[in-house]
Amino acid sequence: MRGVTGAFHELDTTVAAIEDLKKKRLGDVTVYSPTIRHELDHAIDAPVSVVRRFTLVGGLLGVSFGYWIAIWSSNYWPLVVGGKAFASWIPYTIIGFEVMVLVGALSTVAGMFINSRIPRLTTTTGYDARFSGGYFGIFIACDAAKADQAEALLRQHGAAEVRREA
Amino acid sequence: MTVKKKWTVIPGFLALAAAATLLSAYSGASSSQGLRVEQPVKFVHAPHVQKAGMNCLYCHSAANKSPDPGNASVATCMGCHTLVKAQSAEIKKVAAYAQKNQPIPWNRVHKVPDYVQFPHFRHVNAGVTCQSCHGQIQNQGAQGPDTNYVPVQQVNSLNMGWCINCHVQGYKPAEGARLAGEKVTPELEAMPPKKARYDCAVCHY
Amino acid sequence: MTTEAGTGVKRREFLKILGATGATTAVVGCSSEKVGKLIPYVTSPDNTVPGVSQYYATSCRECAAACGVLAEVRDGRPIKLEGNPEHPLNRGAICATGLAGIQGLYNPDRYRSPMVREGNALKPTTWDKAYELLAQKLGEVKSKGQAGNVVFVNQHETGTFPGFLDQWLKEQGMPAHLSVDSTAPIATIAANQKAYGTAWPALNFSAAKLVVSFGADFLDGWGHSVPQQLDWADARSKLDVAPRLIYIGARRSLTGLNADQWIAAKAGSEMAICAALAGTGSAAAAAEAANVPVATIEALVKAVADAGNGIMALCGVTGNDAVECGVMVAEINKKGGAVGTTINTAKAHGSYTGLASYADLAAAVKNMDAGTVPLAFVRGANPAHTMPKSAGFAAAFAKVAFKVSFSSMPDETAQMADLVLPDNHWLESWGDAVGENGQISLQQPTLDPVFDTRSTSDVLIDLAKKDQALAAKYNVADFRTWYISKFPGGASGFATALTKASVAGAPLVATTTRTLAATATPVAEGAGDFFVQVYPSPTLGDGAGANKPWLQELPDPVTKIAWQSWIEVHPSTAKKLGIKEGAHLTIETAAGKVTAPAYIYMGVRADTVGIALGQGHTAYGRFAQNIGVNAYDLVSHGWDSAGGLAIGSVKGKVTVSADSSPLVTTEGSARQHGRGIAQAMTLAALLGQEAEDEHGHHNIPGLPSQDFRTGLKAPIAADAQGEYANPLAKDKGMYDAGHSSKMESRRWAMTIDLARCTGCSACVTACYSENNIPTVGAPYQGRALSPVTWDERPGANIIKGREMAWLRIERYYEGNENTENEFSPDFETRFVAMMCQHCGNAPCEPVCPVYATYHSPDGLNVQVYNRCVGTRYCSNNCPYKVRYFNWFGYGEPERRQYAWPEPMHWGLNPDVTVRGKGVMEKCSFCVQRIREAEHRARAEDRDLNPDEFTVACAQACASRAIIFGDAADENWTVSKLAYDRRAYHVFEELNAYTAVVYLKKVNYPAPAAPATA
Amino acid sequence: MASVAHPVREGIRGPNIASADVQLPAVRDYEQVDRDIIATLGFTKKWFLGLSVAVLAMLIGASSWIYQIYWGLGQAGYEPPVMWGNYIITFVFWVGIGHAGTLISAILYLFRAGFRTSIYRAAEAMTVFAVMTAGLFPIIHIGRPWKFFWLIPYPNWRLLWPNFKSPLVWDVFAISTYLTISTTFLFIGLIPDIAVLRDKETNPMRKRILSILSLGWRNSDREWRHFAKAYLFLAAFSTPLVLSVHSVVSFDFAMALTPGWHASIFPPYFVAGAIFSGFAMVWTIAIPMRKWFKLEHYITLNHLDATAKVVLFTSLVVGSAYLIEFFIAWYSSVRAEQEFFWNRVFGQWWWAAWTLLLCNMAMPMSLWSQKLRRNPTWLFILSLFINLGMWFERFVIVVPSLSHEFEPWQWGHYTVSWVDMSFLVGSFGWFFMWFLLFVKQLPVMAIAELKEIVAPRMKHGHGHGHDHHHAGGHE
Repeated sequence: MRGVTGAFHELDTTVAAIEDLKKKRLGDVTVYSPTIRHELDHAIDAPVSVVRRFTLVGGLLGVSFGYWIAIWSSNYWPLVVGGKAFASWIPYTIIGFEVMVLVGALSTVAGMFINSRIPRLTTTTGYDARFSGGYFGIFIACDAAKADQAEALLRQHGAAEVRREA
Repeated sequence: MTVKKKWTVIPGFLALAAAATLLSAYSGASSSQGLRVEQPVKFVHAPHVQKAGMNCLYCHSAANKSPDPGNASVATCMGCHTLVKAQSAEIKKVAAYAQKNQPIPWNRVHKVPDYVQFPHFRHVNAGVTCQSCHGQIQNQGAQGPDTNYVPVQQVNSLNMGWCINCHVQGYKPAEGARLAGEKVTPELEAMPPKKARYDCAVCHY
Repeated sequence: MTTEAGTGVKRREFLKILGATGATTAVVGCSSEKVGKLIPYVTSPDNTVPGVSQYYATSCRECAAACGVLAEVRDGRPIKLEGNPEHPLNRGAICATGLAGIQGLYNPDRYRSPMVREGNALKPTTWDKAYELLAQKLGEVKSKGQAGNVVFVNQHETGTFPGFLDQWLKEQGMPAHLSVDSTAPIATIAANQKAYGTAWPALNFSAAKLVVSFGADFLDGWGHSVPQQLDWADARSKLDVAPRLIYIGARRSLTGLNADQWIAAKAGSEMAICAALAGTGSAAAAAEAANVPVATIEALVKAVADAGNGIMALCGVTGNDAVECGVMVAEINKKGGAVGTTINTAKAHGSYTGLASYADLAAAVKNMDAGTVPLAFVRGANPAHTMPKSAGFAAAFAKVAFKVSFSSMPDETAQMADLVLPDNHWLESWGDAVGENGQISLQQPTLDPVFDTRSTSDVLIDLAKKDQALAAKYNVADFRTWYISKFPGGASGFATALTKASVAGAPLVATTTRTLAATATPVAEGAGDFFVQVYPSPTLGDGAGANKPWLQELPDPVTKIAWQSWIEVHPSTAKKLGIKEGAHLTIETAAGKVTAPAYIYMGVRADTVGIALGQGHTAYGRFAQNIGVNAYDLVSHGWDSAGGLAIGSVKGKVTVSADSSPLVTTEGSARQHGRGIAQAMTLAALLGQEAEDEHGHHNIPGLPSQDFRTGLKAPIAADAQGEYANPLAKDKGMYDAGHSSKMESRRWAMTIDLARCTGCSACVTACYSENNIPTVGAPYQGRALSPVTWDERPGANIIKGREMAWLRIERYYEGNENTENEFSPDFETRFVAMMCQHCGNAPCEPVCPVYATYHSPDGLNVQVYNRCVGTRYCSNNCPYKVRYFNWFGYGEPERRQYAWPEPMHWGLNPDVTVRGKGVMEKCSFCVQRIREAEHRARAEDRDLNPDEFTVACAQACASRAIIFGDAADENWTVSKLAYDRRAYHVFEELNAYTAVVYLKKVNYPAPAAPATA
Repeated sequence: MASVAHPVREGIRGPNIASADVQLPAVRDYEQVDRDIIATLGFTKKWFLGLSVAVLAMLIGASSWIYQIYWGLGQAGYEPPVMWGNYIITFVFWVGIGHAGTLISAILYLFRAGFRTSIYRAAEAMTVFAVMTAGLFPIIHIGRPWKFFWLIPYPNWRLLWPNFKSPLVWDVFAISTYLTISTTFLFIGLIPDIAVLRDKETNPMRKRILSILSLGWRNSDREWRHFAKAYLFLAAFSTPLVLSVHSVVSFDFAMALTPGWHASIFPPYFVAGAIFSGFAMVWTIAIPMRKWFKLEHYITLNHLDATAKVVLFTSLVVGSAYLIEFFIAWYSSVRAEQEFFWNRVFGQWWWAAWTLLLCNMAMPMSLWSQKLRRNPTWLFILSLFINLGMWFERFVIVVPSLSHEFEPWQWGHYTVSWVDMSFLVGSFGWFFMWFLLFVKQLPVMAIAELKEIVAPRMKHGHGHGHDHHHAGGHE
């Protein structure tokens, strides 16, 4: 994928650049940052993550499986213990709860992986090792034509370095 | 695209694992099913049952009155075999034991663990045919002791699920008769399956 | 070891234990990980079916009483002894000693062949060589004309053999044998002969209003404990007209603990009390002598007078004047006119005919010491252990030129012998025994000899055959053929007699009778400020039982101590001398001294210390050797006018040592802390004359709606399902009343009558025998104290509380809280048998993660060993603490803790799984017997008959305190008893709906004294 | 600003900063964070020494396990009726310790407690390893460990399933869930940090491994967006999980009718105790770490002060629970209960009971003084005492209750054996082995999250403006 990468050393300049780029509509913008900064989130203002749906579905599946396995297995071979009902739902709530947490949490993670496309072991264009350290990065996916424009814009916003990705 | 393919492997693998578990769980795979042990004397059931037409109880005399089916004493063997086939190599072995006044150290094939109480007579008296558990025992060794001899073999898993299955679903007389090679009468077909207790303390104490 | 072909399928050989199976096939659990052998008969014995028990009627020879027993034989091996219900003497009951006969038979330390002395060691030899040697010695003795000086000491027994033996000896020109029994109450026998003209009149408790026992432990060892216990319990169960029991003595024995009143009379003061009762002496004098309040004696005198011909006075005193005392006690009965009512002289017992006294034995020892004895035989008896050191037996015996022992165990005496001709165990030999006069019961072998042993009667015949002079007379194959030839009715008569428990008749050769009389050689009372009470152990007797782990492991019914010797001191004495429990005390008497840990017991006088016989063996096998001390060392060599050893009147010094050792006891707290485990009520309360007492109904306040109804909730579904079960559950499986298995229609339950229970503990041993319970106290069974050292103290595991007894007898005291400050005899003892209560709402069940324990439809709390993973949560949650865990591989032959060293494992019950290490076990209500009965009924195509069978403990119980059955069927006895006026459940406030119902003990306070229930 | 170039010397009597507000004044910029944290990863002699000691201890435990399986549980000190002993005590002890981590990373995260940022990674790792340790003990404890899998529901030819009514099965579910979730939580948090290591790594082999572990993390806005959401929901799940796990463990006791166990107060009481002991263990680990790894200006006295407040609070909760137990026993007028509790403090077990009261109730009261709250040495010493006290708390719950139950005839004693002790030693060895391996392979502090509270470079505008309302927040 071709495009332009810009490395910034300051947060505020990065933010400015992002906002400007979004106005210009030069292409899809990917922002790299060593950590989460709300300033960046505001600038990008992306839709709310869909991970929460995974969580909900996982949780519901978990709790119903938890109850089901407990109730089904105790009716499958009915053995009386302590004069209690074969399937006594009160204690089974614990099973339900634990399985809910287990499946819910794991599906949350799965949701995160799927949505943020990890694990990904192939190299990505536009990424630079500094972006996990002290630098912020902006990658604009665009063709050669728009590339000059993008490069100029990044430099104007004071990018420490600008690189063409071919 | 290739990446996508890669990840589709994972659910596939999981499915495979699950299948394997279930298979090992419900097949007799984990039991001593198919166990086959060489015996000190190459005994053959077929001639005794089919040619001589002997009843199982002739040798396993306690099967219908004791938890322990019992096994023919050497004297019982020699009862006939002093005359019958006295010259055969295998019979000579038996005779030798009789001479030394020693029992024949048969190797045990069908064995439930010691914590399982299996009263043979309850089953025999309920009409369960020997073949229902021991397979086509009456044909064992039909080929004779010399050429491609097949010793007695455990055909069923004899594991707990296998026992319980019959206790819960019930023993089907017609099925048993069919296995025993007896003729299946309509009455038998009509008979309801004989269910049995499946309380743990019926077999485990 | 002889692996004799023909004894049939060796079920034992391939009954591998759970643990091993579990271990080797971790995942599979069911597989032939090791191909077992399938050993058929060589020739099938007729009338036996492999895997089905046969019962042979024979006679128990563990003591002189000779009860009738049935030996359960499976595949050619006796696996359990049971009382013979048809035998007039024991009527189906049996004692712990009798039950342990099996372990005598299969004892791993038995001589496995004849032994001959080479240097200082006994070496195995063959029977032919042994015969040759003995025949030659006999020849020498006779040729030298010394036959008259030969001594033959035999364990006292009745029947034909003693006469047969004397006849044989006579033919050899030898004097009649000495029939010795160191635990026989010789003085009492002599006194009985003097007073009633018979050795042992029947004691008719049901006719008694008052029983006064002068140290006679008639429930445990004195006379014939089993029949006496049967009659006593029956008498007591007639609650309102039951006899009161007053026990007089310096120490409360088991009988003493069962007494309603204990008069703690000083040792040797019995005569004075008798005098007061006979009117020849004053109450004051008696009180003075006995060191008890005058009022007590006066009350006693009055009570005896009131009892009239309902009086039964018994004397078990031993001491210099024991015989005279016995006679005076008999006078009390005569005075009351009780002879013929409570003392039944018409129905006398012949078990003491021909008994030789201690004095007779002493005389023989004297001759040995003089060196005039060329040849001595010892059979059964073990004088080297059961005679006081001061008798000098060992030294004297050593001087005998040639010593022959017939002992089958390497006991102290046999170890000194030059030739050992091991006798068969009584379960391996033919014979007979005298019961009540005019009755004999036959004794037959139940298996081929386990080892290369021969019964002495056969040996005598063989020897005679080697002698030309006699060969003609003994022209028979063996004793059996000889016996049959002489038996009235010959072979056929014999055959019919064999099937009967007991037949009219007499020994085929009359027993030489002896009169028990000797010139008394009084024992000097000796210095010291303590009376020393030496008494035969209820479990080990004089030590004969010490080689049987069941008896070693069985806690002494009084002190609850096992695998150990102990010295009893009163709490007040202990406080005075600063004795802590377990501190080592040394008793020193004129005769000698012993050291043992202290047991603080409020059942001895403050001026008395008690110690039991039985331990202190220097030989006699792995289970007996080097355990405890031999209390005979305290006893002086002297006898009363009947020639009985004067054990009673010894005084001694007691010194406390700094070091101590823990008591091997199963006792936690001997007090109930108001928890209503063993409940009691006074007779008055029972008759409604006074209000219900302490544990009336709520010992813990609760809602009336939560109260537990008496008896059992029936039908069983109500229990199994509990209150809170979901009635809408679709499939209730076998818990459904309509289910085809019909299990749900039964409710197995048990009642235990505390008014009958005497605490004798026979049920405990019966349980060990029936359920393959491992003994854990043997010195080799301990745990590792460090990577290299092991705990080899006897009973090490029991000190750790790891005994495995599924059924235990708890002994709780009531009253007498302040006894460490001042002596007081007024305390009550309650015995309660505690085993799994098979709760309907069992606390142990829901906590098990794998359903290894659950409630079966027929009302059992089932423990599935092979499902158990050993979390032990069930035990934590069991209020009754009746679950036991296999801490070691007691059932695994390859572990050092193995409980059944070859061939002891032959005695295991093949119907019960041998538990491996790491699993929980507990009382199963003998589920194997329930199933067997169901199988039988099914095979005969019928339903179970009421009281058709019972569990092992109930079967053995000589006081018939335990009743088992189906509470859902009103035709079973148990279902009636469960609703008895006295019924209660232990910890009923815990709402467990137990299936075991206890019936309150009934107390009979002295008419004057206030109720002490 | 130059003054903060080197670690600040904070006065013993520092300002009493609110826990939510704890900041890192001494940390200048992102590069410094990377430098300081990565600096902790170098191997040292001391570390190798510590590791070998831990491994040795672990081997002692392992060998005694083999020994015990061969002979049977009799080699342990069990003394019926005390059927549970050292193993269950140690199990509960480690599970308790395993609570601080997730509490800090999840609950404090939801509460936006600023001081969590620099300690939560270490605490989480500690949690995972503590639960790994705890999880072994139920297996060690049972009579037939090779049958342990029967507690897990799986289809089998026996057609048998575990008994879901049994608290022990609840345990299996609770503990395994907790282990899984806290491991996941730890790993998710680690992903961006591993990415940092990856990008700084020069050795190609290690770089390869790290890039696999980092799952190709790129710090892109999309990744961060989903990461933040996932992290939030994991925290939301872990919060009730933390509370449930020790409640379930407490059910092992509370569900039984044994006097001294059968109490409805157990769940909250156990959870408080767990947090209490967890924080103590955090001190035991963090205080030396802070010194050896020169992290004083990441784990500041303010941080310790804040944790000390938590410890003080939980100590009060636990203390009142003890007292309430006695009150209820008296109030119930159930004789068995009353006698048991009397026996606990004045009977045969007085020494154990008083040890725990001293360590868990009395000594933490010292934390009322800010002077001591800000004294690392004292906190370290105190943490050791609290660990001891909490072990004895479990001892007092398990042993005296069982030894003094309903049935007086079966009252007994208990003494541990050398086998028990070697398992205790082994458990510490096992725990520290893992922890030591961890601290040298992976960052002991959350680099990415530290960067959140460190001021980013700005071209214009305020230099070190920390936006407090967002401290530690991901949105």
